[in-house]
This record gives sequence, structure tokens and C-alpha cells, in this order.
Amino acid sequence: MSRIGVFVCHCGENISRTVDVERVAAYAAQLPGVAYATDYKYMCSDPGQNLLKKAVAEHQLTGIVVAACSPRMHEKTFRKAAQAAGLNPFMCDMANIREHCSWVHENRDEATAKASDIVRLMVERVKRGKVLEPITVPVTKRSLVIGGGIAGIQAALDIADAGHQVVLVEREPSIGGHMAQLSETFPTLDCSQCIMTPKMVDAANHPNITLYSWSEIESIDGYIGNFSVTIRRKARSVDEDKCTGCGVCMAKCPQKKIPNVFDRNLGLRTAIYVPFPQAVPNTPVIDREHCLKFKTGKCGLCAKACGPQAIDFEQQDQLVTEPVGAIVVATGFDLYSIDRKPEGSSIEGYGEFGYGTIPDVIDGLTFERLASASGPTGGKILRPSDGKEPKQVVFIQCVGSRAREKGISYCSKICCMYTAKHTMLYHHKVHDGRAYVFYMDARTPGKCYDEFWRRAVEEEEAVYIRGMVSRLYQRGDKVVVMGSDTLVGVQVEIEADLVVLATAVQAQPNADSLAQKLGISYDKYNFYSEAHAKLRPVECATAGIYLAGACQGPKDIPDTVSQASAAAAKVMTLFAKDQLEREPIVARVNERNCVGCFACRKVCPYGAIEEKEIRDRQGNLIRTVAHVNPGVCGGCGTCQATCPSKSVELDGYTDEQIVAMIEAL
Amino acid sequence: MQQNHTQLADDSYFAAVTNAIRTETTKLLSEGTVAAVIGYQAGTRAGTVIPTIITDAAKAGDLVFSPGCVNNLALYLTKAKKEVRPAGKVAIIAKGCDMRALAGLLGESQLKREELHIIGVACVGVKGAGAGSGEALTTGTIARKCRECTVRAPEGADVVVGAVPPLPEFSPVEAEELARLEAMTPAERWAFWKGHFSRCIRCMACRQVCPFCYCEQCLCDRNRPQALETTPRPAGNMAWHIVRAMHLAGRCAGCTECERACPMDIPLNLLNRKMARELKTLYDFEAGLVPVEKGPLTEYREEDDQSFIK
Amino acid sequence: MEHDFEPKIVAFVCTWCTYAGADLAGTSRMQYPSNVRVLKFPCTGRIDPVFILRAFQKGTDGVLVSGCHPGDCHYMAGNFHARRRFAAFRQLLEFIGVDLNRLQFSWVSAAEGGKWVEVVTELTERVRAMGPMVEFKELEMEEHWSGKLDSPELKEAYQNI
Amino acid sequence: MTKTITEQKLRSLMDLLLKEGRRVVAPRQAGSIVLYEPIDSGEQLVLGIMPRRSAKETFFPLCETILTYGKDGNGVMVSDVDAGAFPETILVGAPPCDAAAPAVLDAVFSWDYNDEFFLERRKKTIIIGLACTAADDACFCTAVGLSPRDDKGSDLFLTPVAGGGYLCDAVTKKGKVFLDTYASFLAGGEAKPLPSAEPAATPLDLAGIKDWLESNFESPLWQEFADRCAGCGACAFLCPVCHCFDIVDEGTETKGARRKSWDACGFGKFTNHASGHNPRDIQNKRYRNRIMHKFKYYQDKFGQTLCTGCGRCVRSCPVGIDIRAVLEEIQAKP
Repeated sequence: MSRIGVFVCHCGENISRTVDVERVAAYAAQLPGVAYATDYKYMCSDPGQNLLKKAVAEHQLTGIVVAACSPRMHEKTFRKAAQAAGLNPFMCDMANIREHCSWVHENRDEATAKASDIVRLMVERVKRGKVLEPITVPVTKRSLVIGGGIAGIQAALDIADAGHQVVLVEREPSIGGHMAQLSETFPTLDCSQCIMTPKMVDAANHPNITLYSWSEIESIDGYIGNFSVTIRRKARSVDEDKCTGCGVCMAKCPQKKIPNVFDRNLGLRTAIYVPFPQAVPNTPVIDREHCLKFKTGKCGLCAKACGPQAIDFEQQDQLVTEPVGAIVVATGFDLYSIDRKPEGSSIEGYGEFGYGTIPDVIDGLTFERLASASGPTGGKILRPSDGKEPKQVVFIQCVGSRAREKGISYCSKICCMYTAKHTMLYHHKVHDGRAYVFYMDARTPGKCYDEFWRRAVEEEEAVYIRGMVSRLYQRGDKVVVMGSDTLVGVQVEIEADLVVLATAVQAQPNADSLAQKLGISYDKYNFYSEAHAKLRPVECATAGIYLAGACQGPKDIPDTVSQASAAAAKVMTLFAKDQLEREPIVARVNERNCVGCFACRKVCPYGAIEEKEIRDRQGNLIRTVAHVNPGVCGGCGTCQATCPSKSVELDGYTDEQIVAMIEAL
Repeated sequence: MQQNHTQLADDSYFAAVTNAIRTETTKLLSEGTVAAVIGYQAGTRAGTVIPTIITDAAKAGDLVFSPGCVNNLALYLTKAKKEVRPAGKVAIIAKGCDMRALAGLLGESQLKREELHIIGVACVGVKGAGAGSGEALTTGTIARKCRECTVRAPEGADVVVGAVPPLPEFSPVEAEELARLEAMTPAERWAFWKGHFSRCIRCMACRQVCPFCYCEQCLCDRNRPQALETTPRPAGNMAWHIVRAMHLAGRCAGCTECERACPMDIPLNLLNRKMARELKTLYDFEAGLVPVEKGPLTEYREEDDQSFIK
Repeated sequence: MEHDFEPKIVAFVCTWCTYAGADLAGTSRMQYPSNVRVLKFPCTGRIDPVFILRAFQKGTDGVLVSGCHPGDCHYMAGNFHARRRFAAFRQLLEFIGVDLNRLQFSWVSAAEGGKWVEVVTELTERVRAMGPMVEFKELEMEEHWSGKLDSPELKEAYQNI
Repeated sequence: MTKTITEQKLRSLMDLLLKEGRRVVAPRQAGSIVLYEPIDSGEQLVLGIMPRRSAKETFFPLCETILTYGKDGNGVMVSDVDAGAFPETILVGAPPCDAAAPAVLDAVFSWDYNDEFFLERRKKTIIIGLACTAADDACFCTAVGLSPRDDKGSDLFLTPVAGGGYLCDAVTKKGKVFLDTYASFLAGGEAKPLPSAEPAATPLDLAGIKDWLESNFESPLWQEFADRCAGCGACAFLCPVCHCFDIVDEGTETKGARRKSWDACGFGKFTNHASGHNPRDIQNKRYRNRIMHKFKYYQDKFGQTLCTGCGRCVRSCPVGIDIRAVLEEIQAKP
């Protein structure tokens, strides 16, 4: 039997001016289940709270309704007071008779009647309230960082510096990511390798960081504070412990003409290789597809040459499992290969720009490799077809980006700046050359960005043509670029020696499958979704998983590093406590009634619904039902509204409470 | 108006389907491919059938296929009927409309495809309400749903038996009835449904024969809270049929078993049909032969229509 | 102003956006008809169509369902699921014969105190002009066995319910 | 002496009864089907068609409120339904299988407790039965000891005659008084009754069936009979003698009504205990109960068979279960 106490607050005169609080209290007093009702000038004041506490003891109250301001204002206050009086805090609710009543209605009778109704509804709610205990979840203070580009390295270093273990997983043989491929960086033109490689080394040498390169995420189980990650360590065919990185193996390898992906296929590498000289770890990997030993069984020259006997042709993939409490996803981006429509993609190709068919049409990242001192040309700008220095270079921006009709409507954000950078690098290296840029708009928000762009235009002699290119074609050894200058209103035709396309920044090709393993959501471009665009830009909706860098959307290096540190800070916040404590407004499954249709799982925004097997005493599977992981559940209740048999129920907002309120309307 | 009704398939069609079912059943059971075959056997009254579960190859000869094979046997694969079938792989005779229900049940984790052997029937149609038990299948006696069938040749079955002979064009009686209702004013529609629901006795036949009503605890049997009146009064009847239609929206495969089973002749499928149509219009969803991961009411798109929201 | 008929309006709102929007209307001292009773939910995703049905059955003349604008949901997707659910449910109610002018859906953000006032006022006035929702109430009064109430006592008892 | 009444006179008689303030319940068109419902005029009377539901609801409605309650600061108020205020009723046009049913139910409704709702309506109702001329392939009254001409349970009995009209016989004293009161609607004379519709059913060995049921509570046959049963209540709800009911309070803690409505032993929750345990957890056990109750328990307790052979369960079963086949199979067992 409920014994509810109702406390009607005057809020000075804020409520009592329009609501007859005494009448409301008197009305409340005669409601079934109400044991005590009174009114008071300021319920939130110390005397008001004491009044409440005293009443709980004197009248053996089992629940409290404070009719006062909005619960958004003082729910915490009164729940704390109720708790201090020995009640479960969730047995205390507020009837909002100020914001929703006295402040918005002038007529005293109407406002009083409405206030009485609101109190009645809340009494019905509290009568059916349940004692709820806070939910605690233990936290494993180790973190996983997926992706060893600048975002992953930064996040890993920050977390490791805070004293927590980090597992850093990189798919490629070396960490470094796209930043390691860049020549110079805007807006300062400092050498990318010079600022990147020390960080790579720091990450590899950090006592708190376990680096798994040439490794991929196999599966992820668990939830915030308690993930279990299985990592596939792909067979390198080289024993990392034995290898000294001397490089003799590569020198001996007879397969020397394999296009190097790191150099955008401009340079060549051996079958046993490190992708670039500053690779971390500096342990080679055997490309089994091209290695003669793997292809024909004959060769093995590298193994013979290897002093420490590190070559191991028998090596197999290994699965390692790591317990972690938090995950930072930093898997970066890919550039759109624009020559044709990828199978199953909604994005149209750009065949008209000759990419993939005209050798001297390249993308921005390829240009970076041409301009890089450690690149295949040693930093000389030489075009791919004949190795000649191009005298006229056309840069085309927004290739793929901002083209709704081609399937990508977003701006890739970095192209305006890097194209400006490219014109400068080109100008610095080919003094008699001329750079043309076709652009739609120049977007340069960022510290010192517009100044940098203006420098390209005003000091470095780049010719900016506002307009799009309609067609490209090969004529002799030239690439003819036909476009329009929309500012002047004339057709333009340029005989270029080299064309550089600023192609769209895209999500990684397998971004969706990783998202599915992680149970995080992604947008229609496969960029990972943050929990809130403005206020939770670093967190995933799935608790305990954080985002850093371009996997979330196009980003430049400063933004990427900022977000990586922010993600690290979120991880450290999580790790600051031994246990996670959260409000117990979570869904619960009635396992007796659940028939396992998993409609709840289909609508759950948090991936909080798991399968649970119900077995008999002999261990035979009787049925599979839904189970809510309270550590992951966000408490929205969408599952309950979806469940046909109402076998899942949201604590704090049960059907019984809601229906009782509706019936008391 | 007197109409001349033509017979839709001669006896040889049904004999061929029956024989093929028997042959397949014998093979499946004698080879041990399946533990049981769910099919139809002749009923006690002329032209009627009853659902049956056969576990012995020697009984394969009991199975029949006739214009009286109205039941959606998918019912016997649901959890509501979990006690009646043996463990292991089960074969089921399924018309196209029944197969849509199977696809739905697969999508709702109620069945595993690998535990199912579907004997699809290329179906001419079955008899509808009002057809006498002894009558033949004609343009006059064919069920309303069969007049608008789009899945006569079921795809995705393990084996398909029978071949549909050429059929005449049918007037879409149910679609016309739906259009008639939609053209009414809300008050007229309310009167229409109130009249029909006033006959409802809450015998729950609509629920019990529905392959999708496999809940362990139906919302209408729940008493804490009692959100729906359990008594067969007009108030509770209205609420029950609204809730039923809503729970089936986006799931109902259109087998119309609810309407057929209703002893009070309430045109229940009009509700299901209406919801299916709206979900098709709104979200381009149609119950099909292929299981889908999410139904129209368990997924969303950011660009979904919200013209009704202020 | 005196009216012959004061409709009973119930609003099912999410706590993060519309409830906060209604709070803002209060802190801004805006004025609107006092007919509305607000029921707070964590999210529109929690709102079961049965609640709307139940409200009508229990004598509500107009129902408002309101939550966060698309993309603003505190739980990311609750309002998207709700949008589909209610798009379907309102079609069903209309097909049964409920006048949809009695059922309003809206997105009201925490910043839209003015919109809250506008939505509530408009619905209240519209329903007031329509008169009481008699359909479901009539059903509540009907017995099955005779089609009507036989004893005056029973009739009176019903009216009290 | 035999009396006759023309169809027109019969309808006029109904009009008069209505005018006198009686409730007249008769087969009447309700949508696409015919149901026993109160009529507003004699014209609405539909004769010679078996209504979809049985006549039991005239005495034992599908749902009725038995009390209403309220609770406030002043205490609890309970308002009972006054069974004494039930109207005088004429049930007309019931075929023998329906007309015979209420008498079968008298036993159970006045056994350990007098169900005033049922008994009061019984007391106040005159049943005018009608010989059956339209049996179909589901009918089996003759198998359970009735016949299409049986006036059992009727106060008055009408037999269609060649050329239209009915023979009108008083069966009970109540019927005799009624007949005398409304003698002006009748005519005398001889008339040739139309042949009644004889169902193609041979009498069942009800005693033999009961014997088998006595010793075969655990027979594997139950599974065979009931595997396909979908667990709906169509058979029980349409049955003229199934009489299970449920009592529920509808409303809130402070106000509401207590209602009695039909229930069916085929429903999964019928025997569900508050503990969650369900002794009849599977459909076979529920179907067994249906047969046991009709052909053994009711016999044990009241010496009657709980079946009038109307065939509604056969016609309405969505999965084609035929109680005749079940009984015949049982009968064939040693």
C-alpha cells in the first residue's frame, strides 16, 4: 500500500500567485494512496527540504511528489533529499506546476484545476514507481586504438602518457597512415615526415603502447569498460623479435619490380619490403602474392641472406585477444578512385577526367609522392608517362566532392588548402612552370589558412580559374583541359603536361564492416556517426567507443590531432574511476515472455540488446531471448514501444506507470 | 446478376500437385532429410482438408492438395505451436502466400532456413469464404486474396510442385472494397467498423491462426497494466482490432487467415491490406518471398516523410 | 473567455526537447490554454501507439505527440523510429474512422517555447471547435448483450466511470 | 388440438409482443451473417437459417457487467446490477439443437451456486423452437440423441408445414399459457408438416465413449486429435452448451466495473495459475478437457451430455477439426 507525500511549493509567489496551493494540497490529501499533503513557501530551501525529510519519517511515506518547478530544475535536489530521508531517490518525482502551469495560465481556477490534475497524475506515477539502484560497471583501464595514422598515434600517445595501457592496431606493415605519404603540410609548409616520424617512433617505443602492425580487428565483444578484442596478426613471414631491420633481405630479393602502393604505384619495391624507409616498425613483410618462394617454392634468397634467421615462410596468421575498457576508432580515409563506378556503389565515376586512362592525370596524393623528398622521384616533379618535368600543370578541385548528382554531396574540406599548397610546391620546384587551378569556391577557414591561400594566388603565381572542367583528352603528349571561366564568361582550353585531381575524401572501403563489428553507426557515406553533432562530437552512440580523425568525416591534420587528443581525454575520464556508475533508467527483458523476435535489437540505437540462451537443467537450449546490457543501454525506451508483447520494459517509465497516468487523466 | 463462373483448373492439376507432394514427402522421409512434413490431408467433409504432420513415409499417401487447402501451415512452425513438431529439419507445403509468411518468420528470428525444407506449390488459388465445401474452384468461388495474387509461382522454395495453367483476369474485389472504404468520410468508416467489431466475440481465432501472432504473452492478455480490455465489449473489441492491425503492420504477409478464420465474418484483412498499402506508399516496403533484416517499422531513413508533423 | 466545451488535451512529449520547450514557454511567461496535460517520456521512441488509443478511450478529446527535431534526438534515432510508427498509426486510425484533426504530431525543440504555445493553442482551439470526441466514449458505454444499457442504475454507474 | 400460425401472423405476434414491452430475441441479419439478436419488428425475424452463434447468449451473454464500483475519500461504493430488472423475453426461431441447450445448462448454473443472471433470464424467457428443415454436412443432432423435430427445451414448438405457415404446439405449461393468451393469432385445422432435415449421422455410443474416456486420460490419441488445434475459442464460443466464463475487473483502483464474459478451455491462459504454472500447458491437454467435459464430466455430474449436435464447432474450426470424427475414433476403440 502506497503512502505518498505531496508537497506543494509556493515558489515565493511564482506559483501561489496563480495557483491556489492550499486547495491543491487539500485535493492531494484525499487522493487514494496519499498519506500526507502540505504546501510550503520554498520547497527547495533547506527548511523546505527538512520539512520533506521530517514528513517521510513521521508519516512513513513510501513515495514523494513535489509539486513545484520543472524537474529539469530541482529533480536532483529533491531526490537527494528523499534519499537522505531514507527513501529510494527514484520514488521521488516532481509535478511541474510552475513552468507548465502557474507561469503560463492567468486564470486562477483553471490553473488550480490543472495543478491538481498534474499532481494526481504524478501521484499515480509514484504509486507505481519501483526502487531502482544505480548500475555499476567495472572498468578495464586499457584502451584499444584502431588505426596508426596521425589520429591513432596521437590518441595512443596521450592515453599512454596518462599511464594507461594502449593496444595500437595498424592494418599496414607500418604505422604513419596518410600523413606519412605527404610531402609538406599546410599552412606552414613544414615537412610531414619530419614532424610525423618522431611521433611514430615515440608510439612504437612507448612502454605503455603495444603496437600490432600488419594486423586487423577480427571481432569485438563486450561493452563499455569491458570489451574483448580479437586481433588478427597477419603473417608477416618475418619474425619481428629476430629481425634487426638491416635490409639485406630486400637487397637480395630478385622480385624488384612490384609497384609500391605507398608511392601510389609510381615507385617499385621488392617482394619482401618495408613500405617506406622510415617505416615503424622497420620490420619487412613478405608480399606472398609476388614472392617467388610462395609462388614457385623456389628462391628463399632472403632467408639465406638473413643473419638473425628471421625469415619464416611457415608463419601463420595469429589471433590474439586483448581485454580493453575503451576503444578509439581512428581508421582514417581513402581517396576516391574516380575512373569508374565501383561495384555496388551509389557513387558515379568520373571517366570524363581520364583518370586511369590518361597516365598524366593523377590525384593529389600521387602529387604528394612526386613532391616528397623521399618519394619515387626524390622530390622532383616528373610526370608519370615519360618522366619529363611538366611545364603546365592543371589542378582541378572538387572532383567527386559537392556533386550530388554523382553521389557525394559533402565538401572534402582539405582540397582547397592542399591544392594551394601543391601550386606552391610546384612553383618552388619548377620555376618556369605554370599552375592553373579550376575551382568552385576557395574554402579556407582555419588559422592562417586564408593567408596561405592568398599567398598561392598573389605571390606564387598560381592561376585560379573559377569554373569546372567539362572534358579532358590526350593530344600528342599533352592533356587538353577544356573548361569555362565563369567569372569572365569564356571557354578555356589549356594544354597541360600534367593534371592533378583533388579527388573526394571518402570513408575507408571496409568502414562499414568494422562499424558492424564495433556496433557503431555510420552515415550513408560510411563515415562513422558521432553521438551528437554539436555536443558529443567525439563519442560514438555506443558507449565506450570514441572517434578520432577522418573516419568520422573529412578533416585536416590540426582538426584530426585535436579530436584525437579529445578522444584520449574521454578515455582518461572513463578510466578515472574504477567503476562506472549510471542512472538505472535502463530497459529490462522479461525472459519468460520474450519470444526472441529481436525487434528490440533492430531499433536499439545503442546496440545494447544481446542474445541470451535459456537452457534447461540438462543444458539443452530451450530458447533464445533478448537481453539488455545495462552498461550500454541509453534508456530511450524505443525497444519497449516496438516490442509487440511488451517483454522489454524501461525502468522509470513502465507501461504500468504510463497507463495509470493516462487513466487518471 | 447471374454470372457464369468458369472452373479454374481441372482435376489433373490438383492430382499432379498431390502426386508430386507425395513423391517428395516419401523421398524426404525415407532418406531422412527431414523429420516431418507439414501438409494437408482430406477432411471429414467433402472438399475440406485438415493440416497434418507426417513423420512416416508410409503415410505420404494421406497428403493431398485441393482448392480447400486454405490454411497457412506456417502457423505450425511458429513458437506458438512449438510442441507439435518433432525436433530437426521439417518440410512444409507452402503456397506463395504462405511462403511470404515463412520469409517474415525467418526475418524475425523465428525460423532457421537450414532447418526448413520448403515444398512450394505453384498455386492456382484456393476457395474463399462462402464457397460450399463440395464446390469446385471457379471464378466465383476463388478466395478474394487469390484474385489479386502475385506469388502464384513461389520463388526460393527448395522444390516447386505443379504448374499454373493459364488463368483469366480477376476483378480485384478486395482492392475495390478498400477503395470504397477510403472514399468514405471518417464517420462512415467508423460506423462500418463499429458494426463489424460489434459482432466480435473475442474468440481469438484471428490471432491464433496468424503465423505472426506467436507472442508468448499477447498484449491483450496482459493485466499489469491492462492496456486493452479483455472483455468482448464494443470498447475493447475496437481497441483489440486496432492494436492487432498495428502489431501486424509491416509484418503481415497477407495470407488472410485471420479473415478466413473469423467466425463472425469480420473483414479483417482490409485492415492489414490498408496498412500494407500505406507502408508501401510511405517506405516502399512489401512483404516478399525473401527475408529482410528489418521491417518498415524497425528501420528508418533520415529523409522519411514527415509532412504530417508540424 | 468562457466556452461551452473545454476539450481535454493530452500531450505526450519527450523530456529532452519538447518538455524543455514547454519549460521555456513558462520561463518566458507565454500564455496558452490550460487544457493540456503533459506526460513526459524519455523519448518519442518510448511512446507506444496504445497510449494514444488509451487516451482517446479514456475520454481525451485531442492528443499531441511531440519530440525532438530529426537529428536532435538525445538517443540519436528514437524520434526517427517514432516518426515511422506514428505515420503508420495515424493512417490506421483514420481508416478506422478517427478524425485526424484530433491527433497532432510536432517537433518542438528546447528552444521553441513559442512553437510549443502555438502548437498547443492551435490543437486546443481546433478540438474545441470540433466538440467532444464521442466515438470512443460511446463504445465505453455499450454493453454487448443487448446493445444498450438496460437499468438506469447501470447507466448512471457508467456515467460515473 | 393442433394449432397453426401463418408466417405473417407470427411476425405480427412479434410486433405485438414488442409493443407490450417484451424483448424479442430472434435470428436476425447482422452484417453478412445471421445472429440471435433483439429485434425491433417482426419483419426482422429470419426463419429457417441456423444463426452463426447459438441461442445461449439470450441467457448467458457474451459479456455482461455484474457490478460497478467507485472509491474516493468517503469510502468504497459498489453498485450491483439488478437481475430482477431483466426484461421479459421471447426467444423465437431456435432450432432444436439451440432450443434444447438452455435446459442442459440449468444444471450447472444452479448447482453449487445459483447464478441469478442466468436463472433470472431463464425464468423470464419463453422459448419458441422451430423444427429444422435445413441440415448441412456438419449437423449431427441425431448422433447425440436429439432430432430435427425434437421439442426438448422449447415452451412452444413450430413445425413448418407445406404451403407455408407452422404447426404450433405448446410443450410446457408456460407455453400453453402463452398460446392461450395469444390464441387470436392462431388457427385450427390439420396441416402436413414439411419433412425435417435428417442429418446423415448415426447415433453415437455415448456410454461407450464415456467408458473409454474414463480410462484414457493419458492416451497418445489426444495428441493426434489436437496437434493441429490452433487454440482459438471459436468452437466453444459458438457452442450452445459451452458455458465457461471469466470474471475481470475493468477500470482503475478508484472506479470501474466487474464483468463476466465467455471463456474457452482451448485458450492457453485458461488454466494459467498466478504462480505462472499452467497444468494444461499444451493444446492436447486443453482439447482433451473439451472432450472430457462434454462427454464425461458433465455426464458424471449432471447425467447429461454437453453437446446438442448443432455442428457449429465443425463449421467454425479454422483447422478443420471435426468432433464427430474424434468421437467415432474413440467409439471404435475397444
